[in-house]
Amino acid sequence: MASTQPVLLRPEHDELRTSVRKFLADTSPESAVRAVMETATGYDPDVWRRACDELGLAALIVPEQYGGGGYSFVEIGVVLEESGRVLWPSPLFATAVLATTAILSSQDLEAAADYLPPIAAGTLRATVATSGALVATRTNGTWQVTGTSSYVIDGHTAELVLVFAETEAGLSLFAVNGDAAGLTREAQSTMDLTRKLAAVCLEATPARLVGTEGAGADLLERVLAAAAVALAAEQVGGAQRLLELTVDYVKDRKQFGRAIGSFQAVKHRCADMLVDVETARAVMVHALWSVATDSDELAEDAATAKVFCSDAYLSCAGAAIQLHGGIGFTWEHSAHLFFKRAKTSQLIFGHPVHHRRHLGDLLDL
Amino acid sequence: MASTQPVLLRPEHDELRTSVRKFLADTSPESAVRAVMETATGYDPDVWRRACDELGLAALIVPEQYGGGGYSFVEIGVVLEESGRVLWPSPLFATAVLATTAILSSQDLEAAADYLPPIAAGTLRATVATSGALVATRTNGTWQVTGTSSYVIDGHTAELVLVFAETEAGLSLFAVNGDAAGLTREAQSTMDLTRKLAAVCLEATPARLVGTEGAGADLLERVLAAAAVALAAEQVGGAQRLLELTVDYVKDRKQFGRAIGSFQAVKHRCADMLVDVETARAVMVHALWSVATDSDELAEDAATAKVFCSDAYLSCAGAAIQLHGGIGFTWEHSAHLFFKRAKTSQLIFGHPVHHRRHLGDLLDL
Amino acid sequence: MDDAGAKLVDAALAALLSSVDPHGDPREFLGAQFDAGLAWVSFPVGLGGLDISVEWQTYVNERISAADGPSGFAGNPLGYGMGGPTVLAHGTPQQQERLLRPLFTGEEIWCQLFSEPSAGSDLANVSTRARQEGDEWVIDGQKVWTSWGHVARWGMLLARTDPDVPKHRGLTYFICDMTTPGVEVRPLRQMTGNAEFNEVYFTEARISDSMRLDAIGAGWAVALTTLSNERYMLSEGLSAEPALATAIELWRARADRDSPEAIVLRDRLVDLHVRIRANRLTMRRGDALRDAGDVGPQGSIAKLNTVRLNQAATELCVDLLGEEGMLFGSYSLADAELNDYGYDTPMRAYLRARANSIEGGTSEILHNILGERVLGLPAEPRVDKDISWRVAATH
Amino acid sequence: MDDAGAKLVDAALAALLSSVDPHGDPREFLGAQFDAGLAWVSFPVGLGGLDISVEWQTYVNERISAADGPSGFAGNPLGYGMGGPTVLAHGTPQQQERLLRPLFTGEEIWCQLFSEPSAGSDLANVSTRARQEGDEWVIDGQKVWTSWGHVARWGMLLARTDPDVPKHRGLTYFICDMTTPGVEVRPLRQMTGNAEFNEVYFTEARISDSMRLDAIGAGWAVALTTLSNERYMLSEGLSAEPALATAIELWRARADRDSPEAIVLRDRLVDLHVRIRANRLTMRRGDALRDAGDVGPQGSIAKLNTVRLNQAATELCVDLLGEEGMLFGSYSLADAELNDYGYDTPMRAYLRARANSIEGGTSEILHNILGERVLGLPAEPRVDKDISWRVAATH
Repeated sequence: MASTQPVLLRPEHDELRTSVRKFLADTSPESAVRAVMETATGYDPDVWRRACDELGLAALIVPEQYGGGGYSFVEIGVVLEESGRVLWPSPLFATAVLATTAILSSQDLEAAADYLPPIAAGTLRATVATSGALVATRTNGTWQVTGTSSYVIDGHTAELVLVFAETEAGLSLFAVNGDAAGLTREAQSTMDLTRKLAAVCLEATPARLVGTEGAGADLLERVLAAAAVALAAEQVGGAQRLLELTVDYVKDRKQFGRAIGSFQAVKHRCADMLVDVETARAVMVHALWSVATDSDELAEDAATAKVFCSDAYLSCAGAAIQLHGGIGFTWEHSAHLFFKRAKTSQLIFGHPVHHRRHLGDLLDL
Repeated sequence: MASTQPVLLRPEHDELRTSVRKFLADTSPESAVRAVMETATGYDPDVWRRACDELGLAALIVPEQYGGGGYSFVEIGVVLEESGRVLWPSPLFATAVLATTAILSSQDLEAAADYLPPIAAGTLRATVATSGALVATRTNGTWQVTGTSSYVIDGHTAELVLVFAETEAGLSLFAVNGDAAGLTREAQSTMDLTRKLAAVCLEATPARLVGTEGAGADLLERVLAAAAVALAAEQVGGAQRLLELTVDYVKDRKQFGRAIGSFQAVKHRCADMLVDVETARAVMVHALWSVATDSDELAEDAATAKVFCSDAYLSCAGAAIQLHGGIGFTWEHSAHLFFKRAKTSQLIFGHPVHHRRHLGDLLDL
Repeated sequence: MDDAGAKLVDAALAALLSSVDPHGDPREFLGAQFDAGLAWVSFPVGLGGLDISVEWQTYVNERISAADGPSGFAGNPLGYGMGGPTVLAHGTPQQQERLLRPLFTGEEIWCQLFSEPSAGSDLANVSTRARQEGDEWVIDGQKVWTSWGHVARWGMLLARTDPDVPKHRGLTYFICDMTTPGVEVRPLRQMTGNAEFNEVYFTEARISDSMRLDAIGAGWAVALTTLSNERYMLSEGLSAEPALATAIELWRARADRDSPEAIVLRDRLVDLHVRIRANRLTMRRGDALRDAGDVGPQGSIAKLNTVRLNQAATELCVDLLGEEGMLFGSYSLADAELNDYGYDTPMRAYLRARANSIEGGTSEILHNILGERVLGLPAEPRVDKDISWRVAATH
Repeated sequence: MDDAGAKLVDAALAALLSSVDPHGDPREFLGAQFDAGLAWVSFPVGLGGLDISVEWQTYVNERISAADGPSGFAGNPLGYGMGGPTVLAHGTPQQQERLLRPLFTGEEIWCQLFSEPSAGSDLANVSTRARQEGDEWVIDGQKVWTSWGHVARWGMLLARTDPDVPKHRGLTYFICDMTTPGVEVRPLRQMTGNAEFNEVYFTEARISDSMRLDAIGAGWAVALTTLSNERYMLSEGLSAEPALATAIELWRARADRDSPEAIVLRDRLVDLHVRIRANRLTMRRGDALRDAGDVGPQGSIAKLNTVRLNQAATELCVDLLGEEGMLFGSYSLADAELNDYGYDTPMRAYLRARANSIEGGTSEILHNILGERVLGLPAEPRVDKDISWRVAATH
């Protein structure tokens, strides 16, 4: 129970945070986010290119021998917190977290050598399809995958789609090129416009086995754990931003001749937001270290982060709308953008009810 | 869904309420309740006698041909609300609700003729054991019951104990005299000192079959439904009292130069108590009519009342302690007496979790 | 409800239904219903009523809808529910004569012009100015959250006529012609993508003094008449029942009903069923008490309950959908494409429900009302009491 | 934590453990520990410290408890945690000389005399009077919620010396000899049946002016020193972990773990596990930040979290017991019969937890602190500011 993982970031992380925050302030103000979220692709290629060239964000956790930054999951956590803070619509999550983690964890050196350098260079956008029931068969040496996977982040734009499919040896990871035969992708219309999802349909689509055949189950669990912790970082960033927006508003907004923040009904709800944010931050930072060090408790920490940070973000988003009053319900105000991200990031990769069940199993309850 | 049961009491019920409230104010002030709750028997024979002689409380729902008042369950609901309001420790619930309902519902005319007149006269205190696994066997014409039932209200003092036991024909109701051979009763030490519970142990104890052999399952469901609704009436009475105590206190109590009831944190919690009380009252009154008219929706109404009124009472009791501050946590203050009744009446006859499961089945979910 | 009333109502209904075809032109029917005194039965004869107990209205409405007749409420809810009673209570005979009939027939739709950017919970803080020029008033300012504003002919306008007295005393109430030059209505888009509400801008818009309701400076009292009818209307309009019904369908549609996840969600579903049933009974109790002439706190209580329950029930629907709950129809959907409840998917209902705890009195304000007006708890210290509005607004 | 400190501490520890037997008379050992400067390492040399960073104290305590040595905290928590630091910050050399050593050895137990019936959340409202007579002070009044009062030799007393100035300014802080005539301690029974706390009555009790801490009228500042140490102590002392462990045992002990009821309770149990784990990490984060010299809001946050979690966890234990949860050991139980956590059954722990949201700052006050001191939200309008206490108290 008494884990020894750190619960603080290091001073050097502040510098990383500062440069990312400045970059996003310059390149992705809310006006830009709103413009990009109305596009079909859902990201700004120029901003993504600059993010890769100037900050090396796509390369962050790619090992140096593949042209990456060789940083740990803690560093990408800092970046995700900042990206969640402004709801940055970009290939970061799918490419630099999901796909990169899947390839690294597969321990397939050839695949790593082929895919990680272009990912690090920002010339290959990739994603991972984690849901759906797909089947892979081998006919004279080449694999073909058939089946559909929905709710795939950036699934309609990714140039490389990693999918999990069943073979005779069990669940296995496969790489599918964006232009592969029999691959069709359909964008799904999402509640959260700042994060695009797609249904990916494969019909006897040629695919490349990544890692050991049959090793997919453990690999999937590892990818989902990393995904949950990465989401937690985004969630804390968003919740922190909502707290700041709300506190500023209730200090400024006057009713009955007083700043509404002086009323206990408002003040105490802000205090509860603070409690949620600070507690979620402790959970999130600890879970980042847990991924970075591949802790024995990673599964528990990831489930804990998914449950706690999802709920904390959503209640902060609900409080933010309520405390802003009518204005917080309008399209023009940013509160709803965070609310929609909060709700959908609670639902993706398994609802808290599912993760509580899973955690109960892990705890042998 | 759109039940047509009434949701209001009738004017004549106010008169009944007034006389009962006055009687209890005279005979069972808090000092008396505290004295009685420290006794082993847990009730005051003189007060009970007067309640039977002067108000005919034991006779209320006993039909007139058995010397009763011939009133409906709605009237006893009014009495229970008042008794719950002052936590009146008395045989009322076990004798006039549980046992009387069981005997009436059994449609056993002989048993009714034998037991109801003394019950109505206040000369027979009875109860019903609803839990435990008991077995009944017939040897040359006479029944014998063996087994243990715990958490029996007034089980250690009742002169007649009705028990449910399995026969070859199924669950059946039996009457056991308090002095029957092989019957041992042990008082259990309860969190709520104003309601005594006992474990009732039968060893080949002679018993009388009440009603049809094998008809016990339906009978038990009927008794439990009536018990849940009767509890709801007590719960609303107690919650209403807590609301009044708390509102009076926060109007009077000053901190920071203001009545604490002027602070929103306090005021809004009082408002939530009001919401709980008024909503619980609507559920309770409706359920009383449902029992009185033997509605098709009785099972649903009883489960709804048990879930809603139990939770409402308990949250009112928690709020009352919190809003009274330290004083509300002391033995001298009455808040804890209500809190203990609230928690135990949530647990008895099935926790809300159980009733939600049952209601889900009734709703075909 | 006495026999005299019964005779009157039945006679009037019989005459109405025999003289006008309920399936015909709704305005013609509603006009006849008004003339028959069956529009607001408690109103005086000649003003759409029969001067009898309001309880009869329910009976009248049931009879007419049983005959497939039109509803005077549906097409003009703010007019029927709030405008009519306000004009009756505070209007001159001429105003009542001019306004009530076309209001009821739906020829003239009404909207409410109370809320402003800086007058939300603190409604008496309105800053929209009305300056008198001869027998006209010149209006400048902005209103917001105006539903029906884009189709309304008349607006119930609360404006400040005297900034130099405490805020409640400097207000006057007007019936504003929305077609007057200087009145501009702009739709206000919500987080659902829809635009139920509008902003209304006034630039030197002119209102004849003959459209002033009650005395100059008496606006707050008139507004309270309107608001008391609003809260009642809302608790009628807002409901968690559709979301509960949807949740039950969605739960039944799940294939994994025996899984631990589903069993946990089922417990949430049944708990909601219990609380929504409890709230339904509370509303019935409130109606029954009102019919018995005793207005209890059930109205505000039901609003608070309904808000919480609808937000919880719509959320449960989304949770029951799981990952599918991440999808959303379209944010640029015409209202026409929406169903009876105004929703195409549970997700839209979920987003829409976020406003429930704000519209028609925030839950915070409702808690104050219950605490102060019902429980008699002392008010907060008021820093803006007895100061002139101009001073308070600028401090 | 530098090497110099390491050398000092290790040398002192070595000397201490070699010269005194940790298993011997605890007072003798603690006296030696004080003299070795290992009582409060951050205190000056000669007053129980080595004048080094407080971070070393944890290390010292670990070393000594590893050697089975006694704890200066356990037998006198209020003295060690609050009294010592307060005397150091505000006491005269004579007072420090007289009080600190016997405090640490446990020869003289301390209690806190702040709260009064009319000074709860509004602590500065104390009405217990201290009147000066020559070089003595005469105390009249009543204190409440005094734990350790029945065994204490010294009490940290906050009394009103000037009723005619605003309430925060008329207070003076005394170290009161609890054995003085005129000081009466009465146990206060709680809803659990136990009596952790006491009421303390003062009738013309006399305190020498030499036992006044800091200046006349400076009592509030001194009290804040005491309170800042109290909040920290509480967040350490109060914990939801024991209740969670009990709940896990009780769930595992259920025979019906596959029943829908049990599955629903399991979801509640795991959710609690998540939130208690999250709170544990928040406390660790607070400690780590404090060690890094940055005091965050984690202390108050942890108190709020812990209160909610302990109340929820103890309730889950009772719910897991079902009908058995209606039983209770005995309401007249000697504290001796209680287990390490002070409970014999989950039911007693459940009842005891009701006080968590009141003791050591109500949850309402903690919300104010987070909102105002951490988030910088404006305070409530204060009606009692700048008025003399006498006037404010009687209005």
